[in-house]
Amino acid sequence: MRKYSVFAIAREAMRGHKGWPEQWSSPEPKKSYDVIIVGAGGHGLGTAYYLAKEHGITNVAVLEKGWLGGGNTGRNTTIIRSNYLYDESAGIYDHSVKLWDGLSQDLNYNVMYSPRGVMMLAHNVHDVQVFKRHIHANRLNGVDNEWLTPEEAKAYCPPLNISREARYPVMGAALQRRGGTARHDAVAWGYARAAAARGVDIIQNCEVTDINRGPDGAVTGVETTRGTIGAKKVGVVAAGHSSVLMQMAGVQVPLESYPLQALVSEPVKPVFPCVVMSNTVHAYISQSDKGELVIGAGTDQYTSYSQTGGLHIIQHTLDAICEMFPIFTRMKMLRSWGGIVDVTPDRSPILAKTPVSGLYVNCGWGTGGFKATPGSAHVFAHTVARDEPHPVNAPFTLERFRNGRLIDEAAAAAVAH
Amino acid sequence: MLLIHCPYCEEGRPELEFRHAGEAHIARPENMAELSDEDFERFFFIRSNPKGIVYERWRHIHGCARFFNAARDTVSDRFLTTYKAGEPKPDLDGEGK
Amino acid sequence: MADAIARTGALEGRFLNDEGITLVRAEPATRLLLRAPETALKPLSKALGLDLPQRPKASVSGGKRAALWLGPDEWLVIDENGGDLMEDCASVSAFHSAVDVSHRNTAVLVSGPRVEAVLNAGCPQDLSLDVFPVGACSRTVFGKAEVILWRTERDAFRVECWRSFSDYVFMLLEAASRDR
Amino acid sequence: MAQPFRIATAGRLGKADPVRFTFDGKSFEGLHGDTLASALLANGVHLVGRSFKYHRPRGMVSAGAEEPNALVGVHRDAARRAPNVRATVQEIHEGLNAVSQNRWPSLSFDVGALNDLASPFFSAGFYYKTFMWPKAAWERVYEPFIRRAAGLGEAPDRPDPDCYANRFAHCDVLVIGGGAAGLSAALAAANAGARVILADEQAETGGALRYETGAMIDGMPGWNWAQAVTADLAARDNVRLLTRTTGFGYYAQNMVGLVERLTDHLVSPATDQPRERLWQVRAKRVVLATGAIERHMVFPDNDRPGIMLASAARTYLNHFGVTVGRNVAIYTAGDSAWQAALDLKRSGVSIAAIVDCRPDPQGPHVEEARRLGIECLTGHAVTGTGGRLRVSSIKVRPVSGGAERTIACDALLTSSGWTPAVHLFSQSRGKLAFDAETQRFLPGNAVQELVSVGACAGNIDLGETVAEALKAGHEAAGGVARKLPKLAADSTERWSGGMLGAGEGAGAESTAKAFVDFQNDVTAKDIRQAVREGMRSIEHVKRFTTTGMATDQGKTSNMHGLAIAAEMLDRPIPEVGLTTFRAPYTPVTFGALVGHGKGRLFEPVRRTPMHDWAEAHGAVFEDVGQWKRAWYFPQAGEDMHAAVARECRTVRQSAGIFDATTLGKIEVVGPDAARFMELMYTNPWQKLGVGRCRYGVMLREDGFIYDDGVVGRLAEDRFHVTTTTGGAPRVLNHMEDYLQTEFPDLKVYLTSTSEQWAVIAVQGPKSRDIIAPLVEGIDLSDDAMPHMSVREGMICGVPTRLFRMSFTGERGFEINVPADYGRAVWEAVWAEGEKHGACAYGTETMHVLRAEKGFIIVGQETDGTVTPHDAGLSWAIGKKKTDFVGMRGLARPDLVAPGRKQLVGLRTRDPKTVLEEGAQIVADPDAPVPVPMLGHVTSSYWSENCGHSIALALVAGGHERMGETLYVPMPEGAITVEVTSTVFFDEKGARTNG
Repeated sequence: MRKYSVFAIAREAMRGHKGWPEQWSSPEPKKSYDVIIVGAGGHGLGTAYYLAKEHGITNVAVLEKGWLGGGNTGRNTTIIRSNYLYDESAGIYDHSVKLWDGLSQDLNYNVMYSPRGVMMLAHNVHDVQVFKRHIHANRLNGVDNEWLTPEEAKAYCPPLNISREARYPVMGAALQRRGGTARHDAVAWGYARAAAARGVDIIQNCEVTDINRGPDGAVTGVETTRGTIGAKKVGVVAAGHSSVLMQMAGVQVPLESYPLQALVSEPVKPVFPCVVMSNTVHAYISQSDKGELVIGAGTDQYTSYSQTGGLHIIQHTLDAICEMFPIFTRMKMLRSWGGIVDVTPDRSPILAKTPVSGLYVNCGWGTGGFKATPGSAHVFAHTVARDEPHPVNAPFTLERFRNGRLIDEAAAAAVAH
Repeated sequence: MLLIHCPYCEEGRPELEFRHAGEAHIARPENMAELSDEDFERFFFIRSNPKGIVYERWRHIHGCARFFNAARDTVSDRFLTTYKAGEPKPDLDGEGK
Repeated sequence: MADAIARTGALEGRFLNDEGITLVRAEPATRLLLRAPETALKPLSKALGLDLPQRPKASVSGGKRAALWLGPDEWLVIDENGGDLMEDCASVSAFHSAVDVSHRNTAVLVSGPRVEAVLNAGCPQDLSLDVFPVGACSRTVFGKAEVILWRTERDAFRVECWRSFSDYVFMLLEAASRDR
Repeated sequence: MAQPFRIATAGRLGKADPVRFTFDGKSFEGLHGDTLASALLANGVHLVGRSFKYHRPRGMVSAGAEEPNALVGVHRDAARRAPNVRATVQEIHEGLNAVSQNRWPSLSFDVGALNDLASPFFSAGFYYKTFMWPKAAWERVYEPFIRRAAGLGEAPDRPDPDCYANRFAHCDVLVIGGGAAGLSAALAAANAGARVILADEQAETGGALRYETGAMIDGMPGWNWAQAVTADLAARDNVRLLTRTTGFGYYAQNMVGLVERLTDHLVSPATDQPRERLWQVRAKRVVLATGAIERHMVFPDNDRPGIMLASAARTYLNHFGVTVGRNVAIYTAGDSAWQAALDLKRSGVSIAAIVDCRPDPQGPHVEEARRLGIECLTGHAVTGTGGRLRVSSIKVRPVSGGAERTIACDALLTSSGWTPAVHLFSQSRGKLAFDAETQRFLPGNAVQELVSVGACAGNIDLGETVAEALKAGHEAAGGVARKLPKLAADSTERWSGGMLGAGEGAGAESTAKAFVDFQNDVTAKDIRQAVREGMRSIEHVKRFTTTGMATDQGKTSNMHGLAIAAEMLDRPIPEVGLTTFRAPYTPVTFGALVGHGKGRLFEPVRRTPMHDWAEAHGAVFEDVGQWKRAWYFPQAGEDMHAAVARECRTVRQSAGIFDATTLGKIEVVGPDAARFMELMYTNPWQKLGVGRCRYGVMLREDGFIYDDGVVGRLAEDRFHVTTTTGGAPRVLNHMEDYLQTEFPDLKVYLTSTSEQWAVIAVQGPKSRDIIAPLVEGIDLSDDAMPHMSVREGMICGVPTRLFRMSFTGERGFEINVPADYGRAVWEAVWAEGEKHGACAYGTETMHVLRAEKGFIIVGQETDGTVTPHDAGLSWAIGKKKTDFVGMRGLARPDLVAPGRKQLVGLRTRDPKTVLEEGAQIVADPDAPVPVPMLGHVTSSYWSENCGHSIALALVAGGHERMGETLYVPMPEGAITVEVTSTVFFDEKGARTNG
């Protein structure tokens, strides 16, 4: 892998940038691999990278039915935070935030991790109680999260409307300063480049059509649109399509796939310094380095794989945005799009071994998967390599839906991911 | 915004009048008390989540307030049919897509 | 013992008259929310003096009393003369549910040539005469509130909503009226 | 001289109708009907903006919505500032104030242009490769710098005073586009009697007929025909004609979003007039007549001001009467651009040359050009341009190679052919099909009820277009029975030819800047570099280079980018893919999408009948769901703490009056009502006597507490159920769900009566004395009406459902009266209460008093993970019951496991210390991070009546920890607490009858 640096750019500038090598190659699939990862999103590519880097497993293929990073990785609003309530959640998301910090250097790819702070607004007494509960739990777990008065919130995010006349006046906010955003495409590309450099095959336009199992029931490989590929282990990291893939191996997962929409405004000069989330009016917003306001909308109410949603969902979100930031009604929506989010009953992910030997699953991130990318990939690689969960993902089992040991952030916090 | 044909109102109505109510044809077991943990998990948590035709429940909550069932293609979001609660699951093999 | 006190509904004194549209608060009325299976419709119709409609979106009215089809087993009965609807149904022994909702709802009378456009500012249904003829009624949404629309004349609708939503509904009607 | 480039003999604007406006502070004159672009061009102004990345000087490229360059800010006043407005779309009006963007200090001298010199460093995706060292510098130095450099216009800095409107509409036929095709389709549909809506984004319908001088329809020049048909359609009842209206989004089941711009072209719109109106149209059939978009040629330095699309120059000339230069050159690969030269020449503009890269173009337009003595350089290419803030010359050489020569000009019109506008078709999920011969993506199979006609369907013959559109409109209207209308239509113009990708001098070896995407400064070589770096999907190329991601969404550039990538990959275009088209077609204001949902109409504010009284008596309110509830009633000089302390004292000493109207109420009626209640609640109901009440607990099927409330039995077959304020709608939905789908045989009906009843709670030792004088027909004695009973009778002469119940632990009543009587009854009760020194109290005091008694609040003590056992409500579960919702869920392993968090009371060692709600509880305050947590404080108050602070908490294994000492760690140190019972006041519960 040719190292990226300002010097490399200078050198290339001299020859019209014609000497840059491929960031990742596009090889033909081999007969078989030690590990096949299904899904070339951030979590999948990251898993392959950490398998190679931390566990020395380089005979790995990442299979992608479309183009790498083209699923939720390339469709989300890139919010990063770890101020979750429960120890289990705080554990995995904070593991991730620690990896975000330094990921650019680790991958030699600028993923533009920007800890500009994530501020969650409290609009009523109940919100205040819930956020205080988070803040105290986070402090004792070593996760930064602090309480701001409305005036402090306004100072941190000047466009914020803290008028008492607002429909739901801002009563305060919880701020995680280490929270922020990153450049979603760069995360996929950076992992892809770094994984490929360590010998991982990234195979795009290769859809898995079946999961093969031997007489003992263990995984033996996959059928794909580009032929049969053998594998000792298969890790499914396919977000909204995970339940479809798991059913190929006869494993039922408690997942439902919903459309989630997002939109960006036309680019404007810097006006919005941080990330703001509001659960009561349900919306989240930040401004990209390019100048676009990046706004996350809610999910549609019905399950779907269509990657589109209703206009009324976007309208409802913009109602809320313009209520919190009345200066934005003259801004224009430039692009809107939809992703497919896989939601579990307790809104927490599943990163675990499955009843099928050699089959592992990483899914159920709902609307919150991007922030977890490095941490999820890191511990999932451990789970696949060692055939046992990393302590951080040990609680995120499939069994919890049987014994009732749920990790119900949604119920406990009523805070959107 | 979907246009949903309500089998009770006998006309297509805007999605804004409806509330989705999850997968259809998952009957609450008669013998709740004897249910095993596995059976309870299947009943309460496991959903088919198909990429293709899904049988789902809707409630015309801001209309006639009835719960009813629908068969919809989750790839195109096209409704194949809607039918009243309690009516048998229609056989739609080969349709949709 | 205190004397009986007057009824003071929501939207006291609210009124708007703009080109092609008029908004008036409806006079207080008695209302009955009737739930019943088909078997009880005959006696109930007899008791109420109205032939309870069984077609979707249908209503029947006689004098100051009307019954609106809300669902296959649900009707809103309105009596603008303050007749005792609960009392009328009390005599019916067949299984049904009659619940007094006289005060639950508030109504706004919306009329004028622009009535369809004004209501379509918040109601996503097709309100054209061929789809929503005079006499048609339906529970639906108006902006972020649930309402019941009842077309009483070509250019006149009665908009029923829950009491605490009436301020919002009236304000949205006003805003829509200004969109000429 | 005013408007030196206005040509007296050309155009359709009223020359006697001048309009003054300003651009960058300089005053100009234009004509009524001008766009900002045409008016500036009339004044010889081409330079209007700077590009995104290199800050290169830019002028208008187009005359429409596809404009990549000419973006300006329009400032109506300090609060009405719109960034990134297309000068080619914005109509001028007297006093219009426009400013250029993304330049400093000025448009003509922009320091940012230094980027252009450094451009070799700013190659595609360069930022992914650097700014990583030193690590901290990204956040502090690089990113802030990048952010300042990026962005275009300035966001508004104060609230927008304008209002916006929304309209739902239905029709038989929706036609998008008002050109020859759209008008024909609308006409045929209207004739067939259909309800028609026709939307066109321009101020006037006509589409390409604005400049297509060679068109004749129905014996009239195309434009005249368009105006005649438009007038005809406008006069019909079954047609709604919407101009300045863009169809921006195609959604499921033929719902199309339109935005109508109502006031941006007006001098001084009325203050209450909506600025824009969103139309959400549900159409039985949609006819797409969205036309085609001309592409520029890709060659070195093809971006100087004065270089624009040929069709744009024709529009400025033939419609606006403006010439874009005095000595104009043309560079084309297609036939239509030749017509621009002919039009200009005929208007007396000199044509420097027509350069056509095709070896031997044929046709009347070619002969005519030669006849007019225009130099026609066929088989030639433009390989460069000169000029700084305006093109001054072009370099031309034979395609076959040979000497380069320079030709002077002050404008260059380019055309590489036409891209059908298939955006909405693609949004409708229709599959696009690539036509290899003409190198175009055309509509393939539609999956919704729609049809594409005219140029957007690839049709380049006017006669055929009109015929096909008439047929489409006719059939869309279901007018098959009637006779298909016919119209004679023909045009002398040719729309054939064209090319995709880089032209001469911009090939693989070139290092020149040949722009593909003007606004984002993406060149042919950037796209090649992306492919070299392994970007094989067009989606990757697009994201890596940002081509097609500017505010114009690549309308003029996408096909070029795709072709260059395909060439590099040596694969056919369809295999490289076409980036999917997403809504919106052109940017849509947030305001239009918000519509009426601004300010007071953002969300309903629900108020009780007694709200105004509370307000008049100084209440401070809190939001509970959509409700405003009186929080506390401060008297002069009281803060919240003092007010609540007084209210708490008063209630227990004499009495308090509380507005409980917001509680949800459901009437459960029918012979099986009790059976149904048994299934819905954990409690037993069969044996509850008529006239008695019981506190009910409702679970979800998974065994966790869902809601609670007091239920009164009014008759054998009638229950009055109350729910939490927030829970009212979902509890009714939950009950209806089970009743309709799981227990349909039960003879029960449910009706919401939440708003039928105003509820006045009178609590305290004096409560009975207060209401007694007002009540009629109810014996209030303890024997006749014990605690937890309900009676129907009269109060103040109106009917009431009177509950004897208590959420405070005191003797108490809840008076339910029909809502319209609520205010009057409240005032009567208040008058009586004052005689006994009673007070009005709010939700905060209600919370304190119930906490003193250990009563839970669902949503505060419970959070969706708490069982009745956890909450100390095991007593509320009917022991003999064989089934109720949640029974099985409750038995799951983790829900019966030891160590669950259970509700307990907490006493602080220092009685004055009030714990913070949400604070965590630990056994060892000195444990290292992560500190093991046992639970958290759910409720905490100063209890005036107890004389010490009280708290409720969920603590692991709490029921076994009575008397234990635990700690609540706070940033400033741990607070020592003792685990106690949840009841802090009147353990015996004697006062309910006291």
